[in-house]
This record gives sequence, C-alpha cells and structure tokens, in this order.
Amino acid sequence: MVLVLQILFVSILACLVGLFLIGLSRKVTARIHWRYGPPLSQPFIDIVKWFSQTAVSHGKLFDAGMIFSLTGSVVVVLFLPFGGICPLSGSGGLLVILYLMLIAPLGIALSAGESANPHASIGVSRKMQLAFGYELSLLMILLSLMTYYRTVSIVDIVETQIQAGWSLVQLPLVVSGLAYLLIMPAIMGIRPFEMIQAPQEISSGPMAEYGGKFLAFATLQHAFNIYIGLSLFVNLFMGGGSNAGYFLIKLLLAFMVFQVVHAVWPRFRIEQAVRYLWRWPALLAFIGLIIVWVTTS
Amino acid sequence: MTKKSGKMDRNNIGKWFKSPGNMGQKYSLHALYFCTGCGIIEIPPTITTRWDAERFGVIPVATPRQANLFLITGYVSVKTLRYIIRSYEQMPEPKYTVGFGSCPINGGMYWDSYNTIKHLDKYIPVDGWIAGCMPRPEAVFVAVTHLWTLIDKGMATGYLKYREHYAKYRRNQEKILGELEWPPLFSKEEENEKSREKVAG
Amino acid sequence: MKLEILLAVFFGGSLLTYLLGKISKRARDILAVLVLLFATAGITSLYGKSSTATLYTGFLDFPMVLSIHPFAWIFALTIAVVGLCAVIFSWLYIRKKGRTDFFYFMMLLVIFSMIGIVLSGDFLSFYIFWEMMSWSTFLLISYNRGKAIAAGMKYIVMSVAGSLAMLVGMISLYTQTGTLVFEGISGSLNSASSGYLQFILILFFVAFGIKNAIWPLHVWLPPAHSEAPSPFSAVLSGVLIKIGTFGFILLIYGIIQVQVFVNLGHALFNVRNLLLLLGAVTILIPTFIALFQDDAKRLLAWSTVAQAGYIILGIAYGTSESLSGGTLHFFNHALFKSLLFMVVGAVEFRTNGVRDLNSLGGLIKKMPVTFVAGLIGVCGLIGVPLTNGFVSKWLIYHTLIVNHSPFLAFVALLGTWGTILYSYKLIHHIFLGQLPRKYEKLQAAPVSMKVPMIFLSLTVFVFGVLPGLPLHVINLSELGFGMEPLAINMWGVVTGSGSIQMLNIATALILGGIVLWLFFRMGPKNTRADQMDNYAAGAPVPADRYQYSVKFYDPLTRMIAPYLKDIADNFYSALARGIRNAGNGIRRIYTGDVGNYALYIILFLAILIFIQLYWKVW
Amino acid sequence: MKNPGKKLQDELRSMFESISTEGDGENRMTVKCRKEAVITMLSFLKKTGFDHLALISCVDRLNDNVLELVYILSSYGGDVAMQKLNILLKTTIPRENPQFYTATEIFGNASPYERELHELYGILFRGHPRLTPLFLEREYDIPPFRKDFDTRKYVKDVFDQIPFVDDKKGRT
Repeated sequence: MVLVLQILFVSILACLVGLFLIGLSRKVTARIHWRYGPPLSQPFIDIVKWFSQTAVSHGKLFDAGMIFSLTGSVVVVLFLPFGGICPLSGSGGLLVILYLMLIAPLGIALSAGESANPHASIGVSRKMQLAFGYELSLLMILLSLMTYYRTVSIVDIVETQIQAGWSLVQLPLVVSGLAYLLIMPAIMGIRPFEMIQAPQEISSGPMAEYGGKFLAFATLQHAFNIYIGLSLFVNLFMGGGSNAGYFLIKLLLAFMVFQVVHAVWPRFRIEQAVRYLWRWPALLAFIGLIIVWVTTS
Repeated sequence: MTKKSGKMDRNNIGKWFKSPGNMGQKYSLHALYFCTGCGIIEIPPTITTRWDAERFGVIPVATPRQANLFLITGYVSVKTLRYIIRSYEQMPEPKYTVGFGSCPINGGMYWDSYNTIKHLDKYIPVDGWIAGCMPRPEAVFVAVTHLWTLIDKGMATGYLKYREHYAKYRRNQEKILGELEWPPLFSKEEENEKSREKVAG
Repeated sequence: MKLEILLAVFFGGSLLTYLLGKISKRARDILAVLVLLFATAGITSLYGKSSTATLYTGFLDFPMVLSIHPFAWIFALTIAVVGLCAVIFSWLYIRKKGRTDFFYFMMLLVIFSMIGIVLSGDFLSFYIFWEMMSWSTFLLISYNRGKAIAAGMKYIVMSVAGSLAMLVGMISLYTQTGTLVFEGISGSLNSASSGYLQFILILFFVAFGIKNAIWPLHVWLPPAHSEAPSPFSAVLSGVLIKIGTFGFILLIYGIIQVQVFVNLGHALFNVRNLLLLLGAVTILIPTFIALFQDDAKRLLAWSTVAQAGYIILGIAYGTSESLSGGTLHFFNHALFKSLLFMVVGAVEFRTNGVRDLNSLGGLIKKMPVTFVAGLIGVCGLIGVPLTNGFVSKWLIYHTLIVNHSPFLAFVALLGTWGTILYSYKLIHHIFLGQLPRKYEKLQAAPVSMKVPMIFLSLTVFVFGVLPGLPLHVINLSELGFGMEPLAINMWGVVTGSGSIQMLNIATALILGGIVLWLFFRMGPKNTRADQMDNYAAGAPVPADRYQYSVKFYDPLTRMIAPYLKDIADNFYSALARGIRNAGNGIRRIYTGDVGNYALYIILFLAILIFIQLYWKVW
Repeated sequence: MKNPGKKLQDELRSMFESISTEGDGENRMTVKCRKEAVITMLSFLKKTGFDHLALISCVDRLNDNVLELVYILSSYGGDVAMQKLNILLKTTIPRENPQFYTATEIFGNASPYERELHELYGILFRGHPRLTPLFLEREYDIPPFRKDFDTRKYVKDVFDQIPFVDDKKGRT
C-alpha cells in the first residue's frame, strides 16, 4: 500500500514540478527580455484551456502514440529517486531508465508520423538525429559512473554519494560531469537545441498537427522530460538529496543554470548541433571514461 | 485596465471552478501568427518587450491547430481570403476572430478597390473589431479585454454561427473565390443534427 | 520419439511435397505445413531429454551420431517455428510466381538440414547437413533469376570457402584425437597445446564467421537478403545466420571448455579478444550503413548483421550470464527479424514488388494489422521494455558493465540508438506519412500472411513480459556445459549486482497507460480529419507530394558518409580481380599446340643442367 | 558634359528615322519611336551597354485613344558616364485589342512585366512563353487598370450583391 502512495506522490509531484519549471522558464525568459511575462501558473491555465477545446485527431495511432509517449515519461519518473523515495527501484537501474527514456520520443515520433504532415516528419527526423548526437556522450558518462561505483542501480549511486559527497567533485568523475553539463540542454530540448519544435522554421515540428488535448499532452510530456533530465543529473552528479526538500532545491539550482542559457541563446541548425555534440562533449566523456576505467580496473 | 472594458479576474479561483472552459479560453488566447495584410507590422511590438502581450496569456503560435484566436490584420485581398478561410476552418473550436484595422470592417481606404474584400463578416464570422488604420498595440489589448467580457457573457459565439449558417457562408465564399479546393467542412446532415443538439442543450 | 525417425520423416516429407506438387498444388501446401507441424511437435516432445543415437554407416566406419540436449533443443525449436511461419506465409506469396514445387522442396530442405545440423552429434553428420544447407540456400537465393543469381554466386563462393576451412579443421581434429564424435574430441583435447587449439579456433571461426556474417565476412548477406524471396529471407536472416552461432557455442562451450577458451593464448592477442573486437565492429558499422539504405529488405539485412554482433559479444565473453544473454538474443532476434521480413514481404506482395522506401507511405490506413506487427517487430528490434529484445540486451549490457569492460558496453548501447534511427525510418517510410493516390484501393494483407505475423508478434510480447520461460531452458543447457546457471524467476533475472523484474515494469507501463487513456478521454470528443485536411499554411494539401521521406537523416548521413566506404567489399572485389588476372596469365601457357609443350620440356631440362653444373646440387 | 547622352542621341538619330530624343538634364533621356522599331532599338541599346531592363509600364491615354508603352533601360556595364544615364523608350499602340511583340528574347526578365500588362491592360504580347494571369483571382471583362473600368460600379455589382449572413440577433 505504501508503494501505491509513493507512486502517486512521486508522479503527481513530478508533473507539478515540471509544469512549474515551464512556467518559471517563461517568466525568467520574459524577465531577461525586460518584460513582465506570464504568471507562473500559465502552463496550468494553458492545460485547462486545451482540455476545453475539441481537438482534431488523425487516427487511432495519433492518439495511441501520444498516450504511449506520456506513459513512458511517467514510468521513467517512477524509477528515479525523488529525495529519499524511489518507488520502483527494485528492477534494473540505469540501463532500464535508459531504455524507458526512449519510449517517449518513440511515441511522439509515431503519432507525429501518423499526422501525414512533412513538418512533423522533419521535426521527428531532427529529434532522432539530435538524440543520436547526445546519446553518444550520455552513454559514455553513464558507463563511467557505473564502472566507478561498480553498480548498475541508481539508488546505490545516490547512497554512496550521500556519504562520499557529490560525484561532481570526485576527482575521476569531474570530466564526465563537465561533459554532462554540455549535453544537458540537448537532453531537455531547450535552446540552443530547440530545433525540434522550431515554430519559425518547421511550424513547431512534430506538434504541427496537435490541437487541444494533444497539445496538453505534449506540454505534459515536455514537463516530464525536463524533470527527468534534471533529476537524472541531480541524482547522478549532485548527490540526489536525502529528503525531498534538498532534492527540489538542487533541481531548481540546476534548472536556473540551463534556463539562463535558454533565454539568450539562438537556435542551432541540426548539423551544427550534431557536429558540436560529437566533438566536445564526446571528447570529454571519452576522456572521463578512460580515466575511470584506468583508475578502477 | 479601463473599468469599462471588463476587469481581469484571472486570480478569482471561484470562477475557475464555476466555468473552467471560459476562464481557460480567456487567459490563454493563442493567436495564429498569420500576416494577412499591412496590420501585421503592429503585432511584433505587441508581443515583445514594450507592450508585452504574454502577461495576458496571448502568445503567437505557428499553426491553426494550436490557435484559438485569429487576428485578421489589415486589408484582406481576394487571394488572401482563400488562405484565411482554410486556416479558420482548421482551428479547433471554440475559436475567436478579431478584425484588426478598418479594412476588414468595411473595406477602409480600399472601399472601392476591385481586389479587396469589403465586409469580412460575409465570409467568416468575426467576434470583435479594432477600428483604426493600423491600430496601436494598446488597442489590441483593449480588444483582448473586450473579448474577455464577450467570452464571459457567452456572446463570442462566432464559431457556432459559422457552424449553424455554414451553407450561407460557403455560398458567399464560392461566389467570390469560385470553386474551392477542399470539401465543405460540415456536411449537410451532420450540421443540422449538431445545431439541433446545440439548441436543445 | 527417436531422432532418426524424426530426420527420416523430415527428408521423406520434403521429397513427398515435391512429388505431390506435380499432382495438386493445394495438397502440397497443406502437406508442407503438416510436415513442419509434425517437426515442431516432435521437437517439443524432446524437451529436457538429452539422448544420443549412434547409427553405423558404411562410410569408412565413421559412426553417424545424432544427439539432443537442451541447448540443441532451443535452436531446433526456433528453426522449426520460424520455418513453419515462413511456409504458411509463402502460401499466397509464391502462388503467383513460377516453380512453386521447387521453392517448397528447397524451403523444407533448408529447414530440415538446419535441424539436422543442430541435432548432429559428430562432425561428419554436422558437415553433411552443413553442405546440404549451403546448397539449398544457394538455390533459393537465386530463385528470382536476374540479379539474384549474382547474389547467390557471391553467397556460395564464400560458404564453400567456409566449409573447406571447416573440413580442414575436422580432419586435423580427427588426426589429433582419433574420433569425430563431439564427446570423444572434447574428452581428449585437454592434452592439446594452446597453439593447436588456437589454430582450430581460427579455422572454425572462418567457417562459422562467414555463416554468422561477422564484419569482414559479412559481404554476401545484404545482396543475398534483398534478392531472396521474402519468406525465405525471413528464415535466412532469422535462423540460418544463427547456425554459425550454434557452431561457435558448440565449439567454445561444448568441445573446448569455456575456462580453457577464456585464458587461451596471449593475455591481449587471443582469439577471444579478436571475437569481441569483431563483434563490436559488427554492431557499429552495419548500423550506420543501414541508415543509408532505401530498400526495405537491404536495410533489414544490414540490421541482421548488426544484431549478429550482439550475439557474438554475448557468446565470446565467456561468463554464464553473457552466454544466456547471447542465446536469448538469438532466440528473440529469430522471432522479431523474421516478423519484420514477413511484414516487408506482405507489403511487397500487396504493392506487387515495391520495396523502395521512398515511394511508399501511409499504408497504415490500408494495412493496419501489418502495421501493428511491424511496430511490435521494430520495438523488439530496438529493445523497448515489454518486448523480448529488451531482456536479452539488458543481460549482455549487465555482464559487460559488471565485468569491467565499459567500452564494449558503450559500442553495444550506441548500436541500439542507431537501431532506433533506422527502424523508425523503416516504419515511417512504409506505414506513416501521406498515402499516395495509387495505393488508395490497396487491400489488407491476406489471412494466410496475417496468421504467422500475429503469432510472432504475440511471442515477442509473451517472451518480453515473461523472460523466465526461455531463460529456464537456457539454464538447462548451461548445466549441460557445466556452468553455473543464472538465478532466474518467471519475471526475469535476480542477480546480486542488479536484477530485472519485468513484472513491475509491465504493471507500471500498463497501469500508467490506462490511467492516461482515461485522462485523455476527459474533455470534449475529438473530431476526425483525413490526411487531406492538414496544415499547409492555408494552401490545399498537394496530393502525392506531401511526404518527407527522401534523404530522411540527411544532415547526419552527410556527416558519416565519408567514413563508411565499404572496405570489406572493396577488398574482396580486389581479391577477385587479382585471382582472375592470375588465372589469365596461367591460361596463356597452355597454348594447345604440341610444339610449345616440347619446347617447355627442353627449356626445363636446360635449366636443371645449368643448376647442376653451377651449384652441383646433387 | 551637361547633357550626357548627347553623343548617343546623335548616334540614334542618325541610325533610326522618325524618332525624337531629348535629354532633360537629370540623366534621363526619353526616346519616342514607332512601335515597329522598338524591338530593334532594344537590341541595339542592349549592345551599346544598356543591359538592364528596369521596367515595362503602360499609360492609358483615353482621350487620344492610345496605350503608351514605356521601356525603362539603365546600364551597369560600359563607362561611368553611361551608367548615370536612364533611357525611357516610349511607343504608342491602339487601345482596341492592343497587341505587341514580346521582349523576352532580348531581356529575359521582361516576362513578368508583360504578364502584368496583359492581365491589367489586356495587351496581348505575341510570342510570350507563358501569358498566364499574375495576381488577379477573378476574371474581368474590362481589364481593371484601364481608365474606362469603373471600379465603383464593379464593387457595387460584385461585392455588395453578396448578402450578409443574417443572424437571429437581427444583424443585416
């Protein structure tokens, strides 16, 4: 019974945190643009509005893909430790998280493909290429972590960090931490790697044909995506927090770092993004992996 | 916010629970970024730093599917009318249109031109008008607040009127544009059944 | 059920199908399926038993031994099941094409010779069935005439080279140990020197590597797959590739015990590291090449080469978990890869012969069941949780990480992301996007094609959620090899350093899906729009031209292209040219008129005399 | 040289008969000639360096019942003096079913201008590769830019005939 409560608590809180962070990001961007910006509760208002509209659907896969992608995000959230709680820590660990993280983009790709709109297909192909770009370094970083802590499960990594201090400051892991910082905007899909939903170029990419309810689901998926990216970083590199309060503060801290970058940076083209991702972060991650491999063999 | 044009009741939680649909529509008007005519030059200053429209929840969006506010900015030429009708029909309901500037109202300074549409109201339903030959961003905000009061009173029902009298609208459109490339949005029987249920409901 | 009766029925049945075909086509189809049903039933009845039956043949009094043990059982069952589905699939597929009796006869011959290899207990019968399989595969690959014959030629040349290497290996084993039976050899091999063992390993590595399409020896596979008829390429890439895997496992775990194999030869430059390296390269390069392909079957062929790399990694790594991961991946790959080939075959059947990805699109509206089967196959290929590909890949990654070799794990994980890219390209170009007008009146796949596809998709799901079933059998086979089995339960693996329980992943995903589906049904009902009512900046949607599929990953592929010149293929064609020129040179010597030959003899004698005079050799 | 085109004017007058050229000081030179000479004049001017056809426009002279075509040429090549000079080549064609030769062989960029004149003035350019309408959606019996086209009457006939969509709230 406690497990069910934990699951409900973590998933609802993750959703609220994600939406709050989107509202905060619009507010911070506005403030940086020297204007007032929407209230912090604007994403909640948008979702209420979207649910009061009659959306247009292009077929069963169009709906099913959307639900499949949001389910993937929700389930990933259950595997990530939230402060002290990790509802489904029993099974798998980082490898399972990695594989569950690919359900969300796959779901959106399928439903966007079904909308028979080339803008959506271009957006999805950009999403796949960008994912392939940052996965190269993300995999090396996670492998260096797993070999350094000699475990696959993320809960153990958090525990060892609580005693031994943040892994960002452990000597062999600093390089990997730096590489992770460089690819973080790409994982969360925020500027300078926002070319997937570029409203000006490909009329918001996969979301070109999304109407009322689908936009609500897409925003929720984006919220979960931001939460997952941040909580993975906080859990793996910033010690994860012994209780929920610490965890949320660290989350906010990490979020502000990337939010400021998001507010002022222009948008990369997809070749520039992949070339960049395969050059500097990949180099750092590779060096990090070698260091860890040598020191702990 | 001037008293006359309706107060901003976004933080009034009671109203959120009483009619979430209306409140949601009011405080998250996503405008379709479609430059129909000369008026579009007024939209960028409206949404950027000096007259920030985002504080009212109004942001430009790329495709009609994501929009619920259609701002017809400036004069409407016969050629652009075809694209306006297509975009309007692709927007999900409830949707609101606002005629921006004097040209959509009655032709404005092009009142006697052979190539512009005089009364936009004959082809698509329009919920609100902003007078002025390229009205200023403050006028856009007045229009938005007026739209709020219309939505509150339930009078911003252009989309229902379009659904009810679709045959008339379609005939007017075909009279001006000749044969249209897309099938009628609401087929005959579906439309009657919907309007009957609307009246009954 | 005795083994020899089983094999007798197999080959008798296939011959009978050929003859019956002359009388009535309908009866032949049914008989082919009946024989295969009998085969599957017979094999399943042998579950758990491990018996050997030695039949004395007159051939140089080498005993022909047939043996069944849990390890061979899992291979045999997969071959029989995939073969059964392929034959049912080819009922309608082959009907319109000519020489259908020949096709069925060859198909059954291939399937039963593969089962023969798996059941053989000694090298002689192993070699006989091996040759039978190679030849029938060649005939089936070149079934479509035209370009297929060149592909078949390429295949048969390489597989003959492989079997010759195996023959040399067998003979040297015989001279070394005096017997050809596997138990006998493994018993008396521990006295052999490590250099000799490495020599044997290299020889057999060439033979099994060609069949298993390891990176430098994979050249025959893409043309063979894309030219072969679809039901056969389902069998070819589903199971036939894995006979090389069976050979590797038999050799490494059966004959040369795995401890011997692991620390054989020099610490760094030994056969195990060579296999691991080639396995890793086999995962990466074909995955990138598959991104470029525009022909559906060629894309799947390159994906088969890539997935074979995972199995090689699993087997060559040597721990019990990696062996079970590799074997489980073989079993899963056989299921979802043959499923994918059948999906492409069904699409090809309906659009009579269109395989080019750029001219298809939107077929989900016309062939929904085929789409669902294709989607499940692709999810299995990627390894989405709840499908069987996930469990076997997790096992392989887990051993690689825990046993401190992160670079191999990195290559394998990166291969997965490449798989996602090209498998989405496959699904998107065929089923999603805009339906061209010429396919408006396309019917769905016929029932005889839908049944095998639905069955295989169900197996992909069942073994994804309940991986315990195949893992239990693999544990039995590991016991047979004398290795300590994995701690498993019905839902997954429970090892010390990280366990995987499909139960909570499955419940989380399914419950989450239901809750979100209810959440989705809140609010007003959606209106339905067809593909023409689409956003095109206000303009009407242009028919047939509103699909983005040509050069789908162009920014990425443009970056990778310069590094992906097919080195292996150029090497072989250079080799072939060199041999042909050398051949020409020698041909000129035999001019045919006797005068020249007399001249050669005199010249030769003169040289001999000259040597004798000068160096007085004798 | 105050009147830059002096040398060019003498040259033209010597070459072609019945033309009148006069420079007006601000680097503009108008050349009037018969409609048959226009095509040869254009190719001659192009050879002497006036390789840029800026515009073809048309003036509807209703009272003397004639349509006046104006070709505006300027020069990028040639010497600096030449570059300052703009040539306005004028000719007149009758108003009833006006026809003329196309200039697309000499100046490739003439085709949109000629399509526009065809659509708005009704001038038929013989030899034009693709004389399809450029802007207008609807057909007009009198081409709209002609002076005898009464726009107010047209608006009254077409736009005002379309009824408002009457609504229960009594909006006409």
